[in-house]
Amino acid sequence: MTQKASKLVIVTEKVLLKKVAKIIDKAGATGYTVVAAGGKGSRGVRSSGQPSVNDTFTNVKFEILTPNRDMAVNISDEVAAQFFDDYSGIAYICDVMEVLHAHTF
Amino acid sequence: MTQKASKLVIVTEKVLLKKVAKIIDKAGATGYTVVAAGGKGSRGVRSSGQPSVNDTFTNVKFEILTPNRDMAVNISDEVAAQFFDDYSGIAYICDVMEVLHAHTF
Amino acid sequence: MTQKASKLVIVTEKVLLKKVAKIIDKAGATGYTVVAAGGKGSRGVRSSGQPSVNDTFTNVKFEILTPNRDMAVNISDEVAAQFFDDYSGIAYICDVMEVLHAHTF
Amino acid sequence: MRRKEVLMDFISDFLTKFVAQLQSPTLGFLIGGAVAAAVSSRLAIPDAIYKFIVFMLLIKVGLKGGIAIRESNITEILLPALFAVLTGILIVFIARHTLAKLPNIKVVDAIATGGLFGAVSGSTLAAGLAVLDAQGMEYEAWSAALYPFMDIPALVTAIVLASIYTSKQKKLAAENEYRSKQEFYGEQKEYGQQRITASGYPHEEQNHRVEIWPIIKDSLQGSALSALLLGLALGLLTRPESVYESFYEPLFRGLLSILMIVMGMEATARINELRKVAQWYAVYAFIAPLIHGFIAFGFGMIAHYATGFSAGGVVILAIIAASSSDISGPPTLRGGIPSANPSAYIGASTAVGTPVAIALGIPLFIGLGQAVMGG
Amino acid sequence: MRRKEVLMDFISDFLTKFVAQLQSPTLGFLIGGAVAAAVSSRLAIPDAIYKFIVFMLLIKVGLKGGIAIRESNITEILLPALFAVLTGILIVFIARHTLAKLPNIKVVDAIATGGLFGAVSGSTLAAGLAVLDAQGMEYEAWSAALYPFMDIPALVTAIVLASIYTSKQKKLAAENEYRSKQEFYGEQKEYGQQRITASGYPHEEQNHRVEIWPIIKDSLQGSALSALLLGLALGLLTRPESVYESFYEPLFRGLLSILMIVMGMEATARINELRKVAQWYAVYAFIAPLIHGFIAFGFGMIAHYATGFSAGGVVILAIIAASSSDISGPPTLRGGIPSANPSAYIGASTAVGTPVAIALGIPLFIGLGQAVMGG
Amino acid sequence: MRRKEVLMDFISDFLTKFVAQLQSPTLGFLIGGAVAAAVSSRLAIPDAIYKFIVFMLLIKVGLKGGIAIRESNITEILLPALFAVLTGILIVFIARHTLAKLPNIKVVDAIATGGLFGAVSGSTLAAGLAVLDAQGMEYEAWSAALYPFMDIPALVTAIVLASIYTSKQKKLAAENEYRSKQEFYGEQKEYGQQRITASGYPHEEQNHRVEIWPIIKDSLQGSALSALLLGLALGLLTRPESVYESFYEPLFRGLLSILMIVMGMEATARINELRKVAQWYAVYAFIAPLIHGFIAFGFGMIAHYATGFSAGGVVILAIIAASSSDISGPPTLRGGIPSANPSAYIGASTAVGTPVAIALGIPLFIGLGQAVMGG
Ligand SMILES: Nc1ncnc2c1ncn2[C@@H]1O[C@H](COP(=O)(O)O)[C@@H](O)[C@H]1O
Ligand SMILES: Nc1ncnc2c1ncn2[C@@H]1O[C@H](COP(=O)(O)O)[C@@H](O)[C@H]1O
Ligand SMILES: Nc1ncnc2c1ncn2[C@@H]1O[C@H](COP(=O)(O)O)[C@@H](O)[C@H]1O
Ligand code: NA
Ligand code: NA
Ligand code: NA
Repeated sequence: MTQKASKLVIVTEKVLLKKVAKIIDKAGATGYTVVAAGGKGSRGVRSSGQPSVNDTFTNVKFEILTPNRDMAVNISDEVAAQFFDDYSGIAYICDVMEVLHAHTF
Repeated sequence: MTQKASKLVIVTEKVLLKKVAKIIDKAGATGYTVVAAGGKGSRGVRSSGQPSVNDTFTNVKFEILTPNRDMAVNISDEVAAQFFDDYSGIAYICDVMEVLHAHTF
Repeated sequence: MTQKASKLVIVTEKVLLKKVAKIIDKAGATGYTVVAAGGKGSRGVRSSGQPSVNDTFTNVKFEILTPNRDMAVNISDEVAAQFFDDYSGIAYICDVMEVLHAHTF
Repeated sequence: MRRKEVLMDFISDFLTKFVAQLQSPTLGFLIGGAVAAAVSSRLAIPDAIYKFIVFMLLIKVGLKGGIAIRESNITEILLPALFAVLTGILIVFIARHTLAKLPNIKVVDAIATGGLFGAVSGSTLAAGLAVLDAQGMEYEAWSAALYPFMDIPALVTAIVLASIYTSKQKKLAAENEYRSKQEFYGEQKEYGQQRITASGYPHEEQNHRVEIWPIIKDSLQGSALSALLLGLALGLLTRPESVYESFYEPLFRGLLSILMIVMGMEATARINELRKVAQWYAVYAFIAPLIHGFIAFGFGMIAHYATGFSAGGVVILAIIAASSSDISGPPTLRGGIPSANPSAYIGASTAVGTPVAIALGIPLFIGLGQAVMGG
Repeated sequence: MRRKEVLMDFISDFLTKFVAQLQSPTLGFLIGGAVAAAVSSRLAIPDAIYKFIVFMLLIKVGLKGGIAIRESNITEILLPALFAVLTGILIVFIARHTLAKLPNIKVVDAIATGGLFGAVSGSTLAAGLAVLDAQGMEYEAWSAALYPFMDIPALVTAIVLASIYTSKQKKLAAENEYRSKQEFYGEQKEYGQQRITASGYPHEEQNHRVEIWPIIKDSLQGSALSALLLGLALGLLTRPESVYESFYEPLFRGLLSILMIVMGMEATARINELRKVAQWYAVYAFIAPLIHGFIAFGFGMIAHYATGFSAGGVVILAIIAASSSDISGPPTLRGGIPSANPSAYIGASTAVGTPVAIALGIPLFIGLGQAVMGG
Repeated sequence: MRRKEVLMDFISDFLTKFVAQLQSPTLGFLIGGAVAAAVSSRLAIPDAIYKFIVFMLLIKVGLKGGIAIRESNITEILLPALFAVLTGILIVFIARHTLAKLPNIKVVDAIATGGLFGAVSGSTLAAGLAVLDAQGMEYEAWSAALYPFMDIPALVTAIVLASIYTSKQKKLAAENEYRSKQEFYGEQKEYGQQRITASGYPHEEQNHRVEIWPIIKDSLQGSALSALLLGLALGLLTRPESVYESFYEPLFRGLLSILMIVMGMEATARINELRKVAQWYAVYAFIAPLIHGFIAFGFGMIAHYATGFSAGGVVILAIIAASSSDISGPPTLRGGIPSANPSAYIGASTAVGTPVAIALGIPLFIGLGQAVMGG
């Protein structure tokens, strides 16, 4: 009833929200969760092309549960290849011990 | 001084915020953290009963550190039994290596 | 090309946002991600000194990927020593299996 | 002959009003918003602004009512209020016996939709009042206070009906399961397992009766109704005339025009949700507002002749009935009938019901009122 | 006889004003918000709107002051400003020597509370100015500029006092610990361990002096005071008359009425926090605004007779003193006196202090001013 | 002699206007915001309010234009619109051949900067219209509709130029890499590896042509242009006069004053980003708005003499050219020229370009227009 899974985390610029979501969908993941995030990384470039006054959250953080490591790596590679040359971003994998309840997984 | 723990993550609809919080409290967890989240899952039902223009975050994501796996599973089972028939949602467990600092844990 | 890492999570009051960020920078972390969060913990003190009507997210949650456990513990100790006497907060470490893509890590 | 003249007068009058209404800014802004969303414009009215506008409109409507009620004979409200209650309940039963019987329609979804269409939209009410004011058609100051008298009974009825239906179904299902366990084994099992993955284990049979008071409380506490009632109370108990005239009243029409843009955008955004459910929802959502309005109009006419309820008041009653709740209703139903699919009822209400009520309903009932009662 | 007449005049005048004030929309909206929150209404003014309203009110107050200061003799401000500073400091010392001595009251909490009550609420000030304007009571254009002269000294004094107290306590504790290490071993250890879990290890003894300039800077940079000062500067240095008269001035009273609803809701929401701390906070929060107002009123009277400070100006000084900071003060104190419990001081100020200042303080001091000085 | 008189008239006229403009509230609020941010004030206009103000200003400008266009001879727009298109394209080429040639400037960054300066700022346009109105200088109702005719061509040109440049570079790089593989081995490898860590593996050579229609669509769908176009359509097709006059028009100048504060704060906030890139961006951003304005002014003069384009219209054309996009342009460029550094172009535009356009450009071109054409 429960299931091992990988959790892929991708933090990147808000302008990429829809494009990353599309990649996740195409890779066959059953879903994803996304939150507004701020952050600081190597690029020192925080401009997302939006006025910044009062809008500190110019990043988004995706969390995608995938049934295996391979799907996570595929998504991550695709996102990185398409965007990480020009946009700031980071991607990493956590292990999820068990998916306890989900509508489809 | 540090301590092993389980981290239970529950993503579900915003309308359930208070009800899920109550279940967590009753289960004896020392606390929880909640963030506004958006997402896509199997249900394809995003209507949370709120006007959607400009409000992409109609989910909430709970993270609950529990001292052991059992408490996490209890909370998750209770939430799923009460709500996951009718509401969208997902629940999974991550291992936390160590709780470093907490007021009570 | 990928890399093991620790993920340090710190949840604390929003007023400390800049101060915690400074500590993270000084400790030599390559970056951090921060999201607005709400929560409940031992203190029962939710007043962050801001009007509360409609502002349920008075916490912030930092996630910091560090190349090793030591740096994470250093940051956590420093934050806890400076603030956790007077402010609510919690800090814990998760293992990240692999950092897949990052501009510098 | 007299009758024929009246009829022709009515038709010509009505058509004039109707065409004028189509050029009115209220409707124009609604369509503008719908078109903007349809061409994927990134035009956005921030959520905070949307909520604030709703608050401003409803507290203004409340203040006005409250101020005026001070001088009115409040007992006059009794009959119209009774009719509002009746209409609200009736609308749900109509949905239960028409929409729910159509093919591919889940009964709980139909009941919830009926509940939402019986409930009241503050925005539509505000739009109706603005048009009445613009046309100088008079109405009782307390007419806006009819809102809760239709809104709450409709939601309560829907939740109660759905609950009764669901428990019956569960009993039936329990018996059926016993009998048919063998037959559909393969398919059933898979489906069952998936549900178990999500919800853990089957519900224990909680044979709970529906409690009505919590539903009423929940409705009264909703943000839209709260704002209206707060305005009513402040208008009645304090002397807010100066701030009303210098602030709430002048901003009313402008804020309403912006709200219309938002509602147009919402309508387009929800069309997709509506497409995912049975086509009958679109048909129902198109026809129902007008039928509901006519029913209330009929009740209103009775009050008109019985107790002198004004023509404008009759129109308001009809508009309230034609409207379907867009702010407070949906979350109440999401909690009260959790098994109903929100895409069905919110889609039907927001994407079709509300635009129809505003674009067709308001001019229709105003034209009708003026032609019939010469308001 | 003359004296008796004056007294009777005063009392009758005062009672009239006071009762009228109770029916005023300002107070009505405050109570309305409090009641709405008390009955768990989901009525909500979005945070963005709340912040914007505060900005609009304070920049308006600033603009008005700035425009008028251009023509005033600015040296007149010296004495009232000095009295504002004195009042701000005095209020903190009063809390230190009354509230802090009461049972179950932590000294740092009491000092922080005194700081917040010495500091100034822009919303209360705006409400006071609105009532003065409505009653046609005249005041010096620069009176609103007294705000920072009371606000900053109060916060600085509180932080300095708390810091001195805390370092003394730490020294005492260090000595005591040495002496009593054996006695309370069991209980102490457990407590100690829990703290270590949270904070890692005991603070190194940082014997730092409190720096005052950062506190002043922090106050001046706060959003409320910034808006006021920006308005003052713009009013003084540019010619914003047209936009002031067409935009900021007409919206003032309406926006204030909405802010009152928010503050009423806040008050109810904070009552629970206040309940968790000692009862004495509620008592203090009820009495202190009036006492502080009377002190400032007294100082103001001196200026009235010495340099012709207007009756309206005296009332404003009293209202500023009676008010307790709700926007900028709390975060400054959270940073400056981190060991103080925010539930104590914010609860006391928002749940009781501000409603008392607005509902009782404003009419009281206006009535008093008119009765005593015939403003 | 006549010429000399005209020149002196011009200079004296111009200086008068210019000095008056420096005391105008529009500019004052801009500087006020910049100073507030510079002294680290925590003054904040919530994001929702900022977005709403932009919406209100642009829909108002659109409504006004739409209402007036109904009565105008729309063919008059042809020549000015053509000039707007030319100016937009020209500006990008100027950047390509001046800014891009300067030391330490990446070519794509320069092209993107040119695109942003060619594009149009709705806020600057609104500010310009407010000043023209205040001075009673008349202009064609459809002038604001010139916005997209300059905005879109500039963005399209920039994205196309950048794309052509990038593909050429890639080809060159491929050849170079082959030749110089040995020479820079050490340094190159390290750099290469780091990139691989981030982006996984080198792009496959996607030799795609730039598609222009998606860029145009993206611009038209942007929130600022959408609001303007929605307003135009509503003004043209419905009868929004009453709501325009009672709501949108009276709020215009006040909301603009708040927007100026925000833009001042933005400017200061972006200065730091600008510092990180080459100094030349600051120089360009200071000079370019005025040069672009003069170019458009020249074109406008041609239309003035050829088809009677009004003096006010010429000024608007110049202001549109002098402005640089602050809302819709940046995300379009972020998507269209992803390799360009946003800190360069947004910093240049927001921190220097926009303040220069508003503070110097608007009074300059109005003064010039009045002096030259006696508008
Ligand atoms: N070491 C890190 N830990 C957590 N988040 C990071 C880290 N490095 C980068 N990020 C996140 O990834 C985003 C992009 O990073 P970068 O591409 O390095 O600018 C940042 O804005 C952060 O939100
Ligand atoms: N594979 C997944 N990874 C991450 N989040 C998910 C996943 N599936 C579902 N979710 C989250 O859970 C919510 C409810 O899922 P569902 O019940 O399948 O509609 C979604 O809106 C997502 O936020
Ligand atoms: N057991 C827990 N699980 C998840 N988050 C927690 C837990 N305990 C505390 N927190 C978070 O840490 C914050 C501060 O906790 P405390 O200092 O105990 O008040 C809370 O507001 C929560 O956001
Ligand atoms: Na209805
Ligand atoms: Na005070
Ligand atoms: Na331009």
